[in-house]
Amino acid sequence: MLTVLTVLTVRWAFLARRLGFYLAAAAAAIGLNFLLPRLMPGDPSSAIVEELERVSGQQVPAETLLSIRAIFGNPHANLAQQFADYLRQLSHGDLGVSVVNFPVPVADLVWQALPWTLLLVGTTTVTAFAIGTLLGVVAGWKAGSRLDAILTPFTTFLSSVPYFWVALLALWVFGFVLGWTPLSGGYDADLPQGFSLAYAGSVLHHGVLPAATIVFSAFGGWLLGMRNMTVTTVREDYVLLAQAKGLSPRRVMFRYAARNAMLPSFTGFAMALGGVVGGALLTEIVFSYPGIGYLLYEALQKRDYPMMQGVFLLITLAVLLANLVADLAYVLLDPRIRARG
Amino acid sequence: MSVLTVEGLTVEYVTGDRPVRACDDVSFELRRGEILGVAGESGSGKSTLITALTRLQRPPAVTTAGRIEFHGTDLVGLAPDQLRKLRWTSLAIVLQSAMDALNPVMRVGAQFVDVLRTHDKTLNSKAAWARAAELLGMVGISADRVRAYPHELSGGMRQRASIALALACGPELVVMDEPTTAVDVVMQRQILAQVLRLRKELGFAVVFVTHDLSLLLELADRIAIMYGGRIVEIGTAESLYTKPRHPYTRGLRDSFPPLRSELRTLTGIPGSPPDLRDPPPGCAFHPRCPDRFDGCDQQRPGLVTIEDHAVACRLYPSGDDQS
Amino acid sequence: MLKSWKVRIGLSILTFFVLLAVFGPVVGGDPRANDIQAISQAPSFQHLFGTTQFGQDVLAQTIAGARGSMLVGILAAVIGTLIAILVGVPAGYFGGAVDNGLNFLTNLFLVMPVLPLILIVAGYVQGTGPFVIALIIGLFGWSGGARTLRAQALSLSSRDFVLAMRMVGEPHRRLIFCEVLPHLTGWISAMFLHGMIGGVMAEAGLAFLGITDSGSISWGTMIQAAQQQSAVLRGLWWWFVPPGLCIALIGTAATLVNFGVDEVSNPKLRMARRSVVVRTRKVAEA
Amino acid sequence: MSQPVLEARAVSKHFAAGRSTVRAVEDATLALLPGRIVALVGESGSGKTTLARLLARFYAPTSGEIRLHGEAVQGKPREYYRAVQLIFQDPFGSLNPLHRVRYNLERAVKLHHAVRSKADLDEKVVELIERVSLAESYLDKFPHELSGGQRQRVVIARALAVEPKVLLGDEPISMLDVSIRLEMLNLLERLRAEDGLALLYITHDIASARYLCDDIVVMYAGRMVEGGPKEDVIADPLHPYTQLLIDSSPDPERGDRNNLFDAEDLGEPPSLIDPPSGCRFHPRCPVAMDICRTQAPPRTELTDGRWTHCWLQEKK
Repeated sequence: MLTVLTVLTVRWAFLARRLGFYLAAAAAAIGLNFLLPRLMPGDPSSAIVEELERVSGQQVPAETLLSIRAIFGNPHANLAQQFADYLRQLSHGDLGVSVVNFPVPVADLVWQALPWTLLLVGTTTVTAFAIGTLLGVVAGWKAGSRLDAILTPFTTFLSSVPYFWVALLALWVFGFVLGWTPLSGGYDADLPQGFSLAYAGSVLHHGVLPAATIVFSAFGGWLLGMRNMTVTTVREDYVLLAQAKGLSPRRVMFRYAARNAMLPSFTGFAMALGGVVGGALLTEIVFSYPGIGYLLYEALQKRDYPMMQGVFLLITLAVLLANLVADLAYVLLDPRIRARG
Repeated sequence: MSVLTVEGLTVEYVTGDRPVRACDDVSFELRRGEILGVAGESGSGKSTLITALTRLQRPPAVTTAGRIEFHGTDLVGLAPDQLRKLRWTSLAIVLQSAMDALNPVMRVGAQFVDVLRTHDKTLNSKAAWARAAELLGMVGISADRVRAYPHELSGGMRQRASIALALACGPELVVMDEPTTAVDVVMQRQILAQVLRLRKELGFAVVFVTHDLSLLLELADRIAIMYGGRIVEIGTAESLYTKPRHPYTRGLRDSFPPLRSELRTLTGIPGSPPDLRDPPPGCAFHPRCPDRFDGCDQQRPGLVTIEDHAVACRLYPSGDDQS
Repeated sequence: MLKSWKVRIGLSILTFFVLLAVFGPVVGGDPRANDIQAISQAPSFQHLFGTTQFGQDVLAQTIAGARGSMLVGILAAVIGTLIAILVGVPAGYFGGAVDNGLNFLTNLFLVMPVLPLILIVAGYVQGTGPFVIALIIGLFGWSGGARTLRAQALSLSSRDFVLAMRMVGEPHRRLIFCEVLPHLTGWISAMFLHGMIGGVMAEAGLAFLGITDSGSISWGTMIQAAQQQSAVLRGLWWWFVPPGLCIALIGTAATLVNFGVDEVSNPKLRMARRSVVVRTRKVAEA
Repeated sequence: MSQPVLEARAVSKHFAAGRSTVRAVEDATLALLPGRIVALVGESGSGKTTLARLLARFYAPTSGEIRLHGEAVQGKPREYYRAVQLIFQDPFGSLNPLHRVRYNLERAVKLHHAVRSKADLDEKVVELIERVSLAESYLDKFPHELSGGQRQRVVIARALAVEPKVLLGDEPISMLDVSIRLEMLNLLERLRAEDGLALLYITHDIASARYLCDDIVVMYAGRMVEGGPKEDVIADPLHPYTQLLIDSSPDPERGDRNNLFDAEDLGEPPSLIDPPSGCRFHPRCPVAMDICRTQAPPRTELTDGRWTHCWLQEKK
């Protein structure tokens, strides 16, 4: 831990610059979120209020009205005043009220959906990266071999398949034809939610197909990138020297070739991790999986603007946070970053 | 006694429509503790020779003929496992740029430790790190730099570190590929002084490959001159300098302006080095040769030993001309 | 470049689909014609790819969908590539304050989650025909390309030949267009292909989400219609398999072309080709 | 003695590297005269390339001034490049691989001469290529069809199209094959004689400097340490660094092979971020005195146009 700390302090200049960027990006995201409804023709906040009143059949409370105005625009205040209101609203974690699920606050719905997405997309992203990278190293190391000659074109095809379509196919084959997996949802609705074995089992049962399709359609991209980087790295002098040293092929492959070839891939991985939250939007929709993606889909279908805005803001901030964490990790992985930074 | 005997070594690149022969029928012998200089320009085949000698070549390079006999074992046909045992304990290499030759994400010491422990299973980690520091000390790098990353060392230090690395397992033969091209003359002299001192202490032989003949004339015991993939002349440094027989050797020697003796206009060797993809027929040097005569563009001369050195030129005829 | 089988296959597939998009509707029949005699039928001689729940011919729809999807893909790629060039090249070439501004913009778009962003914007913009969809996809999909071009232009602009031509007196305009840009054509074409697959996929995704105008026919709207009508749960696989396969084919083709281009520009990759490896082994064993 | 065409007066260049400063060139003064060749000799990191690039106006000096025809230069470098041209080290990098030889020469001619017709342009281009001893047939070749030496000739021809007064050669032969280097130096020598060019020859190889130049200037760690007529400097170096440089250079004539390589370990050249106080050579200097550690030695002018920055000479 101590070495980690010293490394980080030494390289603080690089990180400080990145942190500055992410703060600016976060500000931009919030600004965008603020501006979008205000740039649109008409008056979204009035429309939302009307919609709310229509759905609930009662007058919208004054408090809710203020909150909606703060988020979606107040025709009676100037832009600066609106922005101040908007920020105050956000700082309380208030993302507005869902139109469809009135009067449940958007934030609550988001918090409910988040764990599902994190579980599904988080694990699959890591798995796909691990499988793809490992196979990519092997294919690149044995470039031109039969394994490489088969694996590489095949994954080229895989990585070009739209993943929601793979999801549809999988659902049809495994859910419909074979009947091995449930057709929708993230858990068995008949079971009580909680930490019971049966419940966990149902979560697993519902999750396995979406997870498999995500891994299946995502690992090819990692494989291809890693293969080409490995082929390039294998021809570096330090790999040649490692072979000249008589080290075992395994050691040369992993500690010398793969370790360096991974660095660019890792940046991509960071981005993918950031994308986890917004992640496999379409896959979630195909499987009606109760995650963030599905939430956004429902919001879009029903033009639930508060929900759309809230989910989008959350996704953006998550991406930024993940990128920042990735930068931190990168500093540890590549000792040269200090020299460059 | 000879450490290394190379006989008829031929290396081809099998890209394109026809193979490109980068090393053609190369033969030489290296004695214990000797420094053999190999001098050549671009396209001479000297880099190909290095990877072939050390069995580090990759597709599309292939050794198509010849033997590399190292203590009675032919390296060309050796199984990978057998070869791996010989590596570094008997045969080590120093590459041109230490910046590229050291793994950028591993500490310098760790790159010593892994090779030390691979070849000596009894060595524990602590002892290996201590030995790494000791080896660095041998080339004048302080022990605390053992935990540095390559980019944290200066160019000169990195180059010394890779020389120390080459000596880690006490090899009998070190192949050096332009080990001082990346450093300046002052540093070059200091590094070479160290190499000579260490050779005296440890007794390893060196194949020193470079384009800088003037340096070899001072450093090497014997020198092989390569041109167009073949050795055109080989002999002691002294005799090559005072009595170069091959017109190319003479031209190359006279391509280095003198530092002290009186200046006169020198011309180097007009023309360009041969393109190995499309080599000239006969003697590869004939298009640039000031002394060429009838038949040089058809017959390729073989090496002929005259007094103290061997030369491949039709000015020095022998019976075994190849056409 | 055409020596590489990857490039050849990739280009053939792409050409096929472009031709299909241009001439398809002439030969493919009416995709909207309802054959009430044949509803939800599996592939047969009459309907090679089967029919939809509305009795529409899937083959005719797939062919018509090529136009819809390719149009959006190509249009989005043109817009995205243009923006990438306009942002990336000046940033890399001029450096300094120009770079600081443009690079910040690029990084911003790079970390923004593109698909959700497109969804939100498309959600606000009502009535989204193919042009609007292509515009939105292009507007949000240029940042990766711009980053690559910036890095390339940066390294090119400090290359000796650019400096040398500057010393000879070439104005910036010519330096950019005659010295720097020609070296980027490989990157730009790769980027364009990449943008095209991205566009086709994004369109499919958006259509699937019901964002695009469902009146227009594309592979995305086909899959969406199939999903809407629960084609999966009813086993009508012929409805959603062909459009997805087409998208996958185009994606594969573009990746193959890029792979081949990579091999041409990176000799290390070329050395790793199977033909080289096999030939080397044969010579070594001989 | 004629007036210098190009001068650097007390020029310094500092680069920002993160939060630290790299002092690449410090207080360099240099004058180039028509028809004379000055060699700037130093190791990598000595600042010789930075100085060349300052003279080529790739960046502005941190302090000091560059004077062309006796006037301090300012503003856009466009006019300046009519008088000063640079030959790059790497002939593979300084020609755009996508353009034929002809394109390079034609552009240079068009930018600097009023070309009346295609025939006129062709004539000028042929004249240029012949001046660097290449046949007219080379005009329609691409750079990759040429050898290193041929490329460097094209680069020189392109620079000559401008009809410059000064040619700066940044290690113009170091990337060429040994056997063709001398031809290139002979070409530069011929151009000096024919056109009365002022030539700055930058090199790390003191022997090639001696072959080509009239005067030698030696740089170390960003500072000039010694200068003067070449034979004087090489036969009798005044600065201990010059001495070391000459002793370290390969010289087969020396003959005494046994003692050649008992060179003392003098450690590394200094960092330019935090250079040594006083004389920058003092940590490696065998004869360093107390004053060398604290004060930078001033320029000591000696007879016959020789000068040095060394306290040993200043004290005399």
